[in-house]
Amino acid sequence: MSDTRTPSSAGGPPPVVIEPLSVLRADGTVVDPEFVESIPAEDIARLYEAMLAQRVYDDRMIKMQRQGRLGFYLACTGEEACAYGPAYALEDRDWMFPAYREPGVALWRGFPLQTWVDNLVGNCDDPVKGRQMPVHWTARAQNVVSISSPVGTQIPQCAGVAYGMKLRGDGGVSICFFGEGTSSEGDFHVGLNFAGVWKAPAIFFCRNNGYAISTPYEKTTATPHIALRAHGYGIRGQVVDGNDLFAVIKAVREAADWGRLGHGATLIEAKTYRVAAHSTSDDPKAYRSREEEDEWKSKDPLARLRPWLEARKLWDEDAEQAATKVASDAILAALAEAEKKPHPGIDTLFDDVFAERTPLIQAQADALQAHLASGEAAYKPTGSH
Amino acid sequence: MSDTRTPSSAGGPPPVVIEPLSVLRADGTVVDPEFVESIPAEDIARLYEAMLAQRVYDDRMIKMQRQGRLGFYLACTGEEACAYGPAYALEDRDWMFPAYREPGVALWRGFPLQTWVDNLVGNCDDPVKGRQMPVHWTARAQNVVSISSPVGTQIPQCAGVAYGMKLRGDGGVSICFFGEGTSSEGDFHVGLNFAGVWKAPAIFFCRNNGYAISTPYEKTTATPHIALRAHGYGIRGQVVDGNDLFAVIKAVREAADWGRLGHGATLIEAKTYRVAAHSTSDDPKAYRSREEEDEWKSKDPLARLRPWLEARKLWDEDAEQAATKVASDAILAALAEAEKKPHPGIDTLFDDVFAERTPLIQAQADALQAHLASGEAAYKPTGSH
Amino acid sequence: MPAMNIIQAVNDALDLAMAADPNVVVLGEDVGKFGGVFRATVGLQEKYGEDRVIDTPLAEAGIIGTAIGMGLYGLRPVAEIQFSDFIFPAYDQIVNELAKYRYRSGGEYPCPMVIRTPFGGGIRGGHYHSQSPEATFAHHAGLVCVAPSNPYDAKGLLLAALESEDPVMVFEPKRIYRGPAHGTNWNSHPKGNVPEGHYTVPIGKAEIARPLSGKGIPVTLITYGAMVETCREAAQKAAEEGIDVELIDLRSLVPYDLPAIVESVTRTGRAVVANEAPQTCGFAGEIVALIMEHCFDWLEAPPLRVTGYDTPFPYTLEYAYLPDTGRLLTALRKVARYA
Amino acid sequence: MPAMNIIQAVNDALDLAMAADPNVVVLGEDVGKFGGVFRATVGLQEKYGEDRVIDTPLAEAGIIGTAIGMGLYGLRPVAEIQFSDFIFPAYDQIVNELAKYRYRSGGEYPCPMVIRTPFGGGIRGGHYHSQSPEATFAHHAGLVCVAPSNPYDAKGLLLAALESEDPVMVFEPKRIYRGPAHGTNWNSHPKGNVPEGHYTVPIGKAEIARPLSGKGIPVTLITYGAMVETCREAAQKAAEEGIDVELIDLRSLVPYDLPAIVESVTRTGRAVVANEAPQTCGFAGEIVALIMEHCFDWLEAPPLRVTGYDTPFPYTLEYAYLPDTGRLLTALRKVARYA
Ligand SMILES: Cc1ncc(C[n+]2csc(CCOP(=O)(O)OP(=O)(O)O)c2C)c(N)n1
Ligand SMILES: Cc1ncc(C[n+]2csc(CCOP(=O)(O)OP(=O)(O)O)c2C)c(N)n1
Ligand SMILES: [Mg+2]
Ligand SMILES: [Mg+2]
Repeated sequence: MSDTRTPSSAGGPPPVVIEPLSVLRADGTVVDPEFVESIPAEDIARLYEAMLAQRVYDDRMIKMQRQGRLGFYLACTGEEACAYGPAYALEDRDWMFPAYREPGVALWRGFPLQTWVDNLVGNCDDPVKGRQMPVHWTARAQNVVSISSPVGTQIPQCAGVAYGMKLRGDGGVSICFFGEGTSSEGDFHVGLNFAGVWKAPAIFFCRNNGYAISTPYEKTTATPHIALRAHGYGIRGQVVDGNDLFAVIKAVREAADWGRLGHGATLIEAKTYRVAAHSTSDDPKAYRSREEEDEWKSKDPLARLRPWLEARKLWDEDAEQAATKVASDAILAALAEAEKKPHPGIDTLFDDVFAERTPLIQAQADALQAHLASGEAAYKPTGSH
Repeated sequence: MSDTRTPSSAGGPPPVVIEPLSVLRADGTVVDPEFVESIPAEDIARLYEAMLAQRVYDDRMIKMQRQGRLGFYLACTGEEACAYGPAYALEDRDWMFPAYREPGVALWRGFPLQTWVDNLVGNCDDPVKGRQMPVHWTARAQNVVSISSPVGTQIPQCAGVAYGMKLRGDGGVSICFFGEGTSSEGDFHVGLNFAGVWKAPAIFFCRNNGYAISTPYEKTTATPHIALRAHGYGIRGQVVDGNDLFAVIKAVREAADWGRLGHGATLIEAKTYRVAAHSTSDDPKAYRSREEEDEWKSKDPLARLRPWLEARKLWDEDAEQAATKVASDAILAALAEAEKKPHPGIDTLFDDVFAERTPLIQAQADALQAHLASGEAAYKPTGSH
Repeated sequence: MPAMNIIQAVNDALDLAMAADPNVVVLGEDVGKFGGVFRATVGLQEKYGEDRVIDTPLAEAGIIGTAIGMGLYGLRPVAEIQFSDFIFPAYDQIVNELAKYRYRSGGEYPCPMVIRTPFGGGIRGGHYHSQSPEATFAHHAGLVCVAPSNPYDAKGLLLAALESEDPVMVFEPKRIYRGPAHGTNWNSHPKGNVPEGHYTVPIGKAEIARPLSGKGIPVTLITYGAMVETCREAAQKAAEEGIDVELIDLRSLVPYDLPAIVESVTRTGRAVVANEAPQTCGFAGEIVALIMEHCFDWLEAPPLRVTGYDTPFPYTLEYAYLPDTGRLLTALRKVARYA
Repeated sequence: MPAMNIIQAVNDALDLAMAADPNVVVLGEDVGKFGGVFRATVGLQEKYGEDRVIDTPLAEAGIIGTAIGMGLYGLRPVAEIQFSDFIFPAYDQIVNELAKYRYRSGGEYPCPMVIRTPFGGGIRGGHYHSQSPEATFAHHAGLVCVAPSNPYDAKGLLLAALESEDPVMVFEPKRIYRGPAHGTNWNSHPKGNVPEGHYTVPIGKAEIARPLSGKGIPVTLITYGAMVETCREAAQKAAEEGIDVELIDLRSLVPYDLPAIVESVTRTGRAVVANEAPQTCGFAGEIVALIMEHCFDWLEAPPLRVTGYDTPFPYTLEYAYLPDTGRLLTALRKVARYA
């Protein structure tokens, strides 16, 4: 879109643009050289390497889950640009509410790989103390908020954080990631509407990857574009090619500028595809065709970026091999390390329900200790996975 | 809008029209003579008389509430066309989900005035057996569904009824009425989205009367038109002048045709104004200006229609006086009658929770009878209001 | 000390908190310009501005969902839900999100905030302006739940809630907002005297609202919220029949004051527990179960419940639905004369 | 009779009902083409078409809200909520609308329909794939709530629910969907033998899942859902210690089978009640309160509860959260040896 800096008041309601924002086309042509030049090519190389590593992590973790070494896993294969792009486009002070498919937003900001894997295993070093399923981590130091299973709940919460930023005038923006399936929940509606009324600096990033588990887009909604809903809230709307890293960065930058300048929220719809199964509990063969999957693999965000980097001598097959090995070794080492660590102490079960244990919770903690001491518990109190 | 009969599939997504549909302008000019001629003028006279009667009922009932003869009341003054128009436009087999501000939808279909007033008093002849507050009636014989206080809940329910009509192919449509404030609830979103996916013959009739109790439109949403939300669900959208009875009838007819022809749902936004206080518990002086109120009174739906009728010799001052007296006498007589009737039998408290009383409920009913027999109840078991 | 009713006490507490801490924001339907349908927030918007006293769109899930975001970010939101009957669209945000945030984030993302909502019947509100849903929140771990029964506690508990590190739900007894009984006001009532300025009532502590007189058969009567005044009335009548009632006002439901309950019931050996909500899985049942587990050997009679019926809340027959002094007396006699 | 697991039994019941009544429709997330994440609706869409087996958008309030509309109109919707942890966005539709429709319309608009949802822990699901929210629905008058513990009852109760004139919530014990215990299957289990064709299990009737042997101190152990099998195991161990357990499987929570509870407890004089949900305001507390009110004079010991802890449901330490045979035994001993 032209100039996001004109106050929305100036030209009536904010623009809603549905032809996909595109910078580096699938065929390799650059639509917006100016924007491409504005980003250090080395950064793109680093992003490519990080996305490649993510793909390797996902690949290995799925295998490990099949081997029974993880209880559950969920990959973002094919959607990497929708996590690494926004993470790069935003500032560290900006808050992020990921769904369960964007580990990249925290890893890019320096969330330690080991900590991430400790969460996958749920050991004593898991930041959430083994309380949630794998892929439901928390990264306070990175301003990434606790991941929740119930989908959509984070959307109004993101609007609330953005309101706080506006009230304090500290210049931050808050972004929430969710899938197109999630956009059917009532929380999507209330979150975007509140953000609209408040002109809160929020970014609602909808990853439209075509499926909600087995449910295809056409059974999720009859609107051709989720982004059209921006009309209903008086906020900015922008469709973007979600497999075009440059385009995703640009869309998020524009939305962040828009918010920081006081014009309010933006709904971004990133068109992409869930190349992976929904999770390790899912088998897509039951509901979609091989052809469809192959077609999208040809639009792969990594494959699209690589020729551009190679043309600039920033990447080549050796780099690819090396980076792949580094990532593979790193994740497997982290998993081995994580598996060595014991469970969280059983007493942690009773912490953090409240700031302090209530008498009832303390009594239950004491009873559990007595139960363990009695030796009659039908399980061992600790031990690694 | 041009021809609602073209299948939406033909021309991409269904049309969303935001310049208000208008037939008889505030200044008396007829925008769409063809449509006006298509409706028997006598019907318009009957509708005018019914709307006038409604206004008299509202006026008297508010006074009666002030005198303590009703526990609560809520008027639709200034919004009469938004109830009587749709009721006229639809067929008796069509289902209606009113909010609490459309008694006209049932009265027009023959819901007895006495029964309506019995509900306001909550006596033994109240169809809902004195279980809900005044204005929360039910009219099964008229296919008008039970009124609920929680706003918005009826919207997905209306979509469900419409789905049932489509599944059975019985040609019915289902309409739900709600205010613009209510359109902020999550149920609005899920109801319209489901209806969109299902192409269900539903009509979502949003009375945008400018306020949700004290909350003005601009604090409800940042979108200039609720109807724009139709874009987000792939359904038809239509703004209509809610004080123009002809226009409301036309908008609802078109939406009903659209649904009966299998094209799916329509979101109608009727622009009107809540001339009345929100309810007898409210005082608008606290939050809006006299000027604003006066400006809207000049757009009054009855005042607009009367010259048109008088020009056709279908109405005059005598008719106005007579109709007013008839309505006033009727409502006051109905109230006096209703007040003579006793409370619902105390035992009815325990009926209809389930099809049959559970043992627990029967035990509680027996205990209450014993309590009353003991003479220690802090109240008299029956007696009129 | 000035005499205040509960509405004024709540308003005073909010005023003090907003003056003391710029992070405190109030949000809800009609709370700003209008001052709330029960007028609890009157005057606050003029004083603290539209940015801190927010008239929200009509969406409870949005009110609580955005308040959670504000709380996570470091503000101190006080969300008003107009009637507790309308809190259910926000049920998921409250029980799945707010209640679990601190726990599921390993302590990294606590979310202290306050939810105020009027509960209970007695104002001729029918199904949807009368419900008492407190038990359905107390069941989900992570929510502090309090229910004041008078102006003094309303102010003190709200100020305590605003200082708590946990999410606190304040269930306000709307039937007695303006007076301890219909047609009376709080002037005469000792708890109607509300100190100016800051003070707190400790969360988790019950209070003996009426001590034993020493004359008659002792019975412990336990309740909270608007039922406290109904129970007080029943206690007075019971005294005439030689039943000596110790009335306990729980004030806090989560955490509840088990020592106070056990201390009293082990002394009296008899207990009646009352709440307005339906019997099945109501809070009174929880208290009876606790008495059972902790006072069994001291019991002279089975603790009885006096509750609303297991039906939706009615309109015309509301007077018959609400536990009245007569039903309380019947239960008190049963346990007092049990043999 | 064919051996079925609970998933197959549910699928069989739905198949029979859909074949018999064109008004029966199934709707929910991923129930159609995919057959449901637990495969309970596999094959139904092929057989009955996309119009009667509906893959809905991802919105629980929409699933229940539209199902209510279908029910009002005369269809027989069977809504699946993928996990009971995700039912809360529909809480308002269920407790304020569905539960009250018949009552608030004076009987003019009943809304018979069925809500199926898997509940309980034991599948390493953490906070949000393990909860047991049944008490928060049982508290609101107007909802029939059942919880089968085996394939036979799962089919019979679901068919009974489909014939009921009331809204029925079926809480399915997901931990034992495929076998009565981890690593076992239902073949060996007597209740794994599921008759072909139509039969019903009466709503409101409990069942003695394990009668007294006559040897040892008698104790009544009451539970429902997946806990039935854990309790059975505990009962076997208890027998070795001279504790003779009568195990009652409630099967229906609303309405509950009070006569069965009273008959057993007045015989044994001792009771333990178990549920997976947290203790505060859980269903076990309700049963204890009922025992108190109806069996006081027969009690040799205070009835005890064995429940989940009052914390969110954990992941790694799930095994320590779930009531296990050890905790049940401790409680059984306490009441058996009480003096
Ligand atoms: C409230 C709620 N309902 C159901 C689920 C179960 N569930 C988990 S992920 C998912 C699909 C989400 O699809 P989408 O939003 O498109 O995100 P994607 O998985 O495609 O990234 C569902 C139904 C849930 N987690 N929360
Ligand atoms: C879920 C819910 N929240 C709050 C309320 C209280 N309430 C009753 S009417 C109303 C305003 C509704 O405004 P609108 O939808 O515009 O309808 P109008 O009254 O203007 O016709 C509110 C907030 C309610 N009835 N239900
Ligand atoms: Mg998706
Ligand atoms: Mg309005």
